[in-house]
Amino acid sequence: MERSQQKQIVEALIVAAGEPVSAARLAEIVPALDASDVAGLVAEITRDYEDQGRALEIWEVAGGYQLRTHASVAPYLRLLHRERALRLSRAALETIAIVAYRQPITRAEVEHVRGVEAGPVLKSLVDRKLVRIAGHREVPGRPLVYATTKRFLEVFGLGKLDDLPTLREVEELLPPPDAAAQVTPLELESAEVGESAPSPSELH
Amino acid sequence: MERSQQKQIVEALIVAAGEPVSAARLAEIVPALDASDVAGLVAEITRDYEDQGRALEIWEVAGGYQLRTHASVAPYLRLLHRERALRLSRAALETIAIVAYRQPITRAEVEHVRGVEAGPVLKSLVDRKLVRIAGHREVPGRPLVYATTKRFLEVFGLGKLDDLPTLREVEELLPPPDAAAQVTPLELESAEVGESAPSPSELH
Amino acid sequence: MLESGTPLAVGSVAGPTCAIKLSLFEGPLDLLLHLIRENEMDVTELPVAQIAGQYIEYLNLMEELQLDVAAEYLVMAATLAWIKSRMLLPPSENDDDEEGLDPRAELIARLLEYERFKEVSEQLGEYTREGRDVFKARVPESASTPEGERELEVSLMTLLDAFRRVLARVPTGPGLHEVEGELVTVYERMLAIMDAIGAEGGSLEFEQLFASDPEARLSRPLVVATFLALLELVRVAALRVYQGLREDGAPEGPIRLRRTEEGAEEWRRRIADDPRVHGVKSQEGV
Repeated sequence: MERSQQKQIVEALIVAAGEPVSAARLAEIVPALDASDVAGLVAEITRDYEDQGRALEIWEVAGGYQLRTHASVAPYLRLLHRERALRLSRAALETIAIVAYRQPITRAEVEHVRGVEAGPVLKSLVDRKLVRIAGHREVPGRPLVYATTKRFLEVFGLGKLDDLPTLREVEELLPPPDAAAQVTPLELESAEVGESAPSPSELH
Repeated sequence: MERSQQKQIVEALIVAAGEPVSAARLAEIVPALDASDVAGLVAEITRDYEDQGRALEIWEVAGGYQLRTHASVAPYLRLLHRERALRLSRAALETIAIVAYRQPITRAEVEHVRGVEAGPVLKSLVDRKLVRIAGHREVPGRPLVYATTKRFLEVFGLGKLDDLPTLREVEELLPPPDAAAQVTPLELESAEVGESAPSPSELH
Repeated sequence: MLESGTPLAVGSVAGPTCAIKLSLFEGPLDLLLHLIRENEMDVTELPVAQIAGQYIEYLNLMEELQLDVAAEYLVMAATLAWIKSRMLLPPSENDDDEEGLDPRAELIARLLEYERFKEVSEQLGEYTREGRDVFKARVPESASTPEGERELEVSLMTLLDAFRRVLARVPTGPGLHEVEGELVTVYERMLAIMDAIGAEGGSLEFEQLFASDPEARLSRPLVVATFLALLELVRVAALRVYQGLREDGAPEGPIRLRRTEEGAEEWRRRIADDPRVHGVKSQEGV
């Protein structure tokens, strides 16, 4: 099968899947495509988007590839999705960070770290599919334990849990400026993109 | 605003909308775009897809414009959808819920609850290793009984069957009913109406 | 409960030594960290006497402003008072088990732990976020997928939540195995739902489906059949299910059922054409 045709199918698969599609899965479906070649093919598609001046990018998140709109058009998309904009309060962000690093974790443990009630926040995170119930802890009372979801990785653009920023060691006095740990879109070297490169700090 | 930029935004909006976006809505969001001009702009995008040999098209369906994959790649897309572990057909979902909470359960009992034949669904769940045959019920006829599998637990992120939340726990996590909510379609929504007769937006 | 938000504009409070810049805090630990920072101290130094005083002033201020002081803040005030009293005592040999331990140790450890997560959550908050900064492609499954194969995008949990909430209200009567007396079919319930929606002018709350039934008849088989009928109706596109979305995108409020616009004849045809309904019909003779 010709490369152009493979590209066509890979793009269609990523577009239609919505959810991240892994390289292995793509290689399985697309004839004569090797898993090791998927990244290169996807990079070509992303470069095409750039050359054609389209506001689309393919990201590698949650263990797969996903088509996303470019941050530069976010203001228009927010108008479209006005009621859906994903806003997270400080309480929600702190709670999700604790769950992410300490999973599986009980509500009482979250409460101990934050020093405040965690029930309502956990509930809302479960509602939004950022956190899930992962079972019970086998201790008296069998409390529920919580863990993060694939959607959590997707929302924060993480490839896998290990891509979370490093949690500062208690002994360290200064946090390492480690925002670069976030997986960037497969825009390749963001230097090529210039002003349109998504830069977390600018986006509010 | 330049036309190329308008095109870029319109494409991003259609890609990310998930549901048809009307010309009026697009004109509302995109600066200096007239509703009467939307069709022309969309046609240009569709033509670009064709020129670039992409397996994408924008269709005009009831209510607006929608991105679709080209019929030529449908066979690959079917492979993609078939394997999605977390997406079960409604029949499968219902059946597995009944089995999970009532196991071990006979086929007749599943059928009684669902009011329809359960054989094919149970078989497909057994094929997919979500449900297993757990023996016979010691009653006349010795019917087979079904139970969930380890794979079922994996798929739903549960450590063991006991981890299925109890009724009370699920209730604790549910938000209190609130009458004053904006009505928006949710995931449960079925396929869009009017689907039977959409046509690719015309090229001018 | 205190929610984070915009700072409350209070410049200073009475007293020459304390000018507390008051914002709404995430909890007592957050407030303590704030006070420590204000004093340009290090967490590990934790000047309890000084901080405890400011902490109490803050609580008093909140009360003056008639803000609810959550119980956690009061517990922390008590903890601070206890630590303060312990620090005033000379090291005593009576306290066998805690000998030599800095009474502040546990609180310091908690503060450090909380601070780490606070920092990392701030970093996460600045990450490019799907649904805020970038938006994923959302394309409906290709029209080429036959209707029967089309899958519903809903998690087991979502569905069970709704289903089990209703089941919970039903008295635990005869189980599945003993319902011979009452044969409820999904088909009957499909028609009943459409009738109920019709009677309400085309739209109905999910809960009403079960509330509208004469109380005594609300049995488990009936609830199960009604729920399955609802799913079936969604499948044949006779109705759609909606729920409100909160500003942040979380589903909220009652689940509503709405009849699609094709009218009664069309959905009756669809129900009749549903192969699964035929299975039910043939059972009716049994």
